[in-house]
Amino acid sequence: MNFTDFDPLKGERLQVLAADGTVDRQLLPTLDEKTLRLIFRRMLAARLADRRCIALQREGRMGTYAPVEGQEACQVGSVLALAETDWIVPSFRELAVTLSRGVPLETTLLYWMGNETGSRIPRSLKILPVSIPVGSHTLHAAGMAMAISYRKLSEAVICYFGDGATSEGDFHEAMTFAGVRRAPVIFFCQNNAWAISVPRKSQCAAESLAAKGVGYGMAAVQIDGNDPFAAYLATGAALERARSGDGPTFIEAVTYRLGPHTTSDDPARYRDHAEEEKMRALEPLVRYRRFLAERSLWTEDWERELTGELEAWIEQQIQKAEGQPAPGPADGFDYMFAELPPHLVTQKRELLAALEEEN
Amino acid sequence: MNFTDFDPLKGERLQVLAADGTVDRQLLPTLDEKTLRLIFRRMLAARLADRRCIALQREGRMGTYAPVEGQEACQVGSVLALAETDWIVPSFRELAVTLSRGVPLETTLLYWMGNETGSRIPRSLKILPVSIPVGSHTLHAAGMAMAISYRKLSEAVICYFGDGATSEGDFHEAMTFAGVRRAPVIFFCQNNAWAISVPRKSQCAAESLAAKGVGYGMAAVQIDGNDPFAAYLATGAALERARSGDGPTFIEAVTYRLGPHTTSDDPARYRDHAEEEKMRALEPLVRYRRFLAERSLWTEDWERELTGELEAWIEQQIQKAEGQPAPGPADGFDYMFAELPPHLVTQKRELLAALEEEN
Amino acid sequence: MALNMVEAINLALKEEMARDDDVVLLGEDVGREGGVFRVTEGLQQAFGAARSIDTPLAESGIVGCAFGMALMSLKPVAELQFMGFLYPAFDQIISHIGRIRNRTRGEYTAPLVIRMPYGGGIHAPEHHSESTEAILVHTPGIKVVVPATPADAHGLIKSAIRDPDPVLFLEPKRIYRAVKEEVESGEHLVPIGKAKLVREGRDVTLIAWGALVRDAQQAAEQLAEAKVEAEILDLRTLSPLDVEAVIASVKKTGRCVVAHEAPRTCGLGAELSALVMEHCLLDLLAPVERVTGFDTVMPLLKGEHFYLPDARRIVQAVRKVMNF
Amino acid sequence: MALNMVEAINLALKEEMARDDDVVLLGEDVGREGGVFRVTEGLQQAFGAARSIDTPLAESGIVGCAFGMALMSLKPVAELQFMGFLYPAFDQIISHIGRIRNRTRGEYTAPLVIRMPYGGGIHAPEHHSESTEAILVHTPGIKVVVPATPADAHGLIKSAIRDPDPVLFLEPKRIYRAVKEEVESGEHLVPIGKAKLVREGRDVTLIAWGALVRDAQQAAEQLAEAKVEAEILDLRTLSPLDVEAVIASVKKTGRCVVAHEAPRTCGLGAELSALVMEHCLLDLLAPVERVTGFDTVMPLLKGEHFYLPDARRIVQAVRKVMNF
Ligand SMILES: Cc1ncc(C[n+]2csc(CCOP(=O)(O)OP(=O)(O)O)c2C)c(N)n1
Ligand SMILES: Cc1ncc(C[n+]2csc(CCOP(=O)(O)OP(=O)(O)O)c2C)c(N)n1
Ligand SMILES: [Mg+2]
Ligand SMILES: [Mg+2]
Repeated sequence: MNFTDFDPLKGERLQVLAADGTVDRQLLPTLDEKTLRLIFRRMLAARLADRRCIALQREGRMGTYAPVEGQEACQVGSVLALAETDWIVPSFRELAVTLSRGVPLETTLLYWMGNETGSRIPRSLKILPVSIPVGSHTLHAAGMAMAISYRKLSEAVICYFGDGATSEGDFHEAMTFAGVRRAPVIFFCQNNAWAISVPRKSQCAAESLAAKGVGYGMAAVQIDGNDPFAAYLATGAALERARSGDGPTFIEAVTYRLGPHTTSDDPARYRDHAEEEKMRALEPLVRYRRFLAERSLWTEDWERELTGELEAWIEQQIQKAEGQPAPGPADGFDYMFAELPPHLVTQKRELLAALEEEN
Repeated sequence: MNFTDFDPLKGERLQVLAADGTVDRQLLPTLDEKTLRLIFRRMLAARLADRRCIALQREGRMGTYAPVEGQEACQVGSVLALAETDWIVPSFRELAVTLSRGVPLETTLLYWMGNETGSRIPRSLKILPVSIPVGSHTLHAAGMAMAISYRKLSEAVICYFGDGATSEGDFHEAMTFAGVRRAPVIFFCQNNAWAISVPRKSQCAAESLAAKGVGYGMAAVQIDGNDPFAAYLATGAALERARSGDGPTFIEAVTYRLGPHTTSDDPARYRDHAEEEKMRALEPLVRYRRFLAERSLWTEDWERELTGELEAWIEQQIQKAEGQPAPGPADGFDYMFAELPPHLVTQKRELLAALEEEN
Repeated sequence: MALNMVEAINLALKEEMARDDDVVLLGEDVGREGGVFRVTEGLQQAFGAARSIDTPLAESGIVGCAFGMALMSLKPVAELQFMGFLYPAFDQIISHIGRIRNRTRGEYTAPLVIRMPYGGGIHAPEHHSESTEAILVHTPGIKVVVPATPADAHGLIKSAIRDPDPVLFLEPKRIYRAVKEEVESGEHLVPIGKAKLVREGRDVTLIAWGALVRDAQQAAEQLAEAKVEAEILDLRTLSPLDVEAVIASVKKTGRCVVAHEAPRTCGLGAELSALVMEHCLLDLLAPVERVTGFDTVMPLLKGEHFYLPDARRIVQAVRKVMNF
Repeated sequence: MALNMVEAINLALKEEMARDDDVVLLGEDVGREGGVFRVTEGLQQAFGAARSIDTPLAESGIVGCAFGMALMSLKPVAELQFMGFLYPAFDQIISHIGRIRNRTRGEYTAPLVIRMPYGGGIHAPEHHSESTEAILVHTPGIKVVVPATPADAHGLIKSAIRDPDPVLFLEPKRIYRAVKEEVESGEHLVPIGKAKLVREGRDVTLIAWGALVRDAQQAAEQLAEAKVEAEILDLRTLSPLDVEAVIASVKKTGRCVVAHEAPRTCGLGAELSALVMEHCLLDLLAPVERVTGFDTVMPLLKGEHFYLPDARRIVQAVRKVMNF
């Protein structure tokens, strides 16, 4: 895939797998059947876990949660292109990313259940925890990539964020720093059409977000974000740029948030149901199923079996998460500094004493 | 002047008056002789006052000062295009702007002498005082333009800032807001090649800063910033856009800071004298003198006379400024709020009592 | 009308917008959606998209543009979605908004309001529960207001909008919908800068604001059973502080407990404690006690209850000052 | 070697960079120029452009990228050109840098240093003279260090670089070149968290930091002539505070005056005052006096002397506590 073939300033967009399940054979990456099925498995796993999370929230077993439904393709496709040595810097809607990277579902559940252990993701997995302040983490990705350059490693960093995030000053500074430092980082924007209730066009007057690339001297491409192959290809090409010292790349994946912004949100307040219906027809699983079926890689039975297997795994992860002890009163203090300073020793002691007294 | 004729993405730049004093007759705006001479007068006034400021600082009669030498053309040219009803939002290096708008030199001197009266510029002049935090004032310009839209006025706002300022998050947010709101504002970037010691290319990896426009859905143009006609034309065209509801425009004026960043700065630490020499040959007054002379609008005698007149005026303004009383101890309190709150009443009383006791 | 705090602020905004064309709302999701807490619900529908602006997602942009609008004599009411997202806008507040009147010697002013929900206790996600009012109180040139009841919220936001100077309006989201209260519509203004004596008592002064006023009241009731009569001051305005009210009460009671959700060190409790000592040292029967959040990160929802001050901790502190 | 504070910090940076490849400098004009105050002079020349990085002009970018570098176990030393330009970076500090160890339960840390010149008294332009250390002290999860002498600057910045947690390092620019002092090169570390007893005295404790330590010393000398013996504590670390040292001194003297340049309300003086009352109420012979900047905008250079605390005002405050 060549970035110059898809010029966002000409309104071009990379798409391999169309909504009807047909593919552009010239562009289709050569992936073996196992991998083709793995893509489906990962998208389905995210879809199922996501829905379960919403249910858990409704049942009061989890806090506010930000669903991923509709955005699975670009997440699964992009992670597939990464090496295990590449770093991932997610935002807060990346369940399909974290699962694809191998973060236990249990861990992600713990985070949304309000347990700090959910952000204690082993460093070896090379993925940062959720970042809530929109756009702020793009700078972390830029800095991490600068560190990689400094150490002359061949790793790269991919950073996920939304269309709304591109309005934040931090995004601009991250693009600027990465551009100037030629840092090996991929800015992966999931333009899911909405930032809570604000539509993409109210976020920025540019025709495409990918048009921003040129202003940072950065390769940029717009892709169909419901097409895992497009994400795979664009990410792969961006990684090549990163590894060969050509610097950062901006990818705008045009997708759609099918569910609410979070479990606290009611999309009916700001968008027509008709729009959601229209976009549902374009969603990733539908088209990917068709693609696989065409190649005899999908049957209803297989999916049913897979679903059963995944659901069992999800339940087990939920049980594990719910079985984890809640953070204790000391935890909030003990991880503030390498060594607990005197005033926190006092405050901790006072809290523990008060709790003791209470019981 | 048509923005589409000067596409920054193709490396195009608007220039009317070349360094050798020749002009592009097709582009040359029709300005009467009085105006043509006024341009010279304003540039010269700024040049002379600027040098006097540096001298004042060296003599300990003024605080740190940010010289404008080299950037007079784009400042004078752009203000010439404005109506008196248009608002100006300067940065801190806009002596030629403030003089062109009619801000008394005395006032500007007072500011750099460290007297708050220097920021008390009558509202009727429609120009904000100096803004030191780089880039932060671009948002004020955007907001002011939003207010103008809201009130359905035909005014516009022009905001001046440097190449370095384009790296700040606030600049990005200002461009974003103005773009989306189609606010009548002109972002006028004086790319003077340096942000203190940091060269333009270390600020951003894009070929031109004007390339940023497309990422905000905004008309953008790069102009020769040492050519007052280019500034006049681009600003005029941008104003037309603003007044007809087409929204903001980004102008990158490529110029050069011939002097130090401020009186505290020593450019020899970071750039070759040879570069300065080279750029001096391109500076605005030299070429504009040639242009006027060609039309028999300039003679040495005329300039000598003008210089004498301006120097006398500058001295008189300095005397006025130095004759102004320093801010008193109460002033710092009395302007904090419309009504002085009790704790400030107390603090003010204590200060005044202590000063009394001292004498 | 009996209204909760969300409805009361909504009513006040509506009234002020009807009264004065210069009042313009802006912020993330304030328009069509009516704000994530519904505080601006229906106002875009009533006054149009030009007066209730859905902005791009950028806090410095919201506040910096609001400032620009205020320079043009509009009266913008900006919303920050949560106090946890105030910080990108802080530079505009400390470097420009709080300074403009002083630095231009009154030629320009910033008659704007910045509203934001703040505080913990609703099991919100990370970054959604903090209270950093002390940072704002330390910032010269701005006023900081926190209502604790629907009626006060209504009267205070109206005063804030009409104030010729910038007002940061912190809304204790824990009690957004906690109670309904009779709210007088129309010209019902609560003055900025005046604390409210919520309860009279002779033994100890409890100082609180926002959601913790209710905890202070609960504590006072428990204490009353033990024959300790607590006086409660709801500060309402955190900057400028109603020092006079604080002094008068502590001079009477001789004891003082301050409660806030924010971290202890350099919190507003420290300032109140210092003020009390400066003005009432000889009246003090015990050191001022501070019941505060800890100097730690605010825990996620499962640990929130360890962090937040409550009636129990206030009672404990009162016991301490009573037995000093 | 006799060095001034600029030279002492420069030496320390050089030593730490030589000792540890992970130490990387970044900021506006830190590289080729060596910083506008020359603190990083010669370091790019000595260690290369990859280790002393001239960044784009964007403070959140500098600090956010430094954080990213720290997540990868580098030890970035970021410079903000002036404290007045800290605020765009404040969100990165409060929302990320101060939280990462806690929220990841130690899996990730931020071993970085953010240096910045601060304070008034050099007739600098607008926005270049403020002191807002209290905002940082109120922020959980970071350390705040301020040297008052060249030797301490050298030893403290080295400790800051080696500290496993983030350190905000505030450099009192008024005394950058005020004095030369013998500085031990090499493994001369000054511990973070420990105040320094600069002068012993029995009558009153003067607490100061940064440039005001010198004013406190001048005040003490004047007071000594009037037979008032002041004890001076240079805090050196503002967060975490050396509460023990403060208590020990005030318990001895019974009187306390705190001096800082920052605005009075919610300044660090309030915290110290509150702490003193909490721990030493019965030892106190007078309320703690605060000698501070006013709750106003810092004036431009012609009015700076009205604003800044000095020896005269400290003496006045001491008189007040002596005659309470
Ligand atoms: C700095 C900041 N401001 C506001 C918010 C509240 N908020 C959370 S998500 C969100 C919208 C994000 O939109 P987008 O970037 O498009 O991502 P999406 O939610 O669509 O995945 C907002 C406003 C926040 N978390 N951080
Ligand atoms: C937010 C902020 N950061 C840093 C500074 C210090 N500073 C003042 S001017 C300047 C360089 C500005 O460069 P540019 O925008 O190109 O304008 P120029 O000085 O060249 O006119 C810097 C770093 C500042 N004033 N504000
Ligand atoms: Mg979105
Ligand atoms: Mg410049």
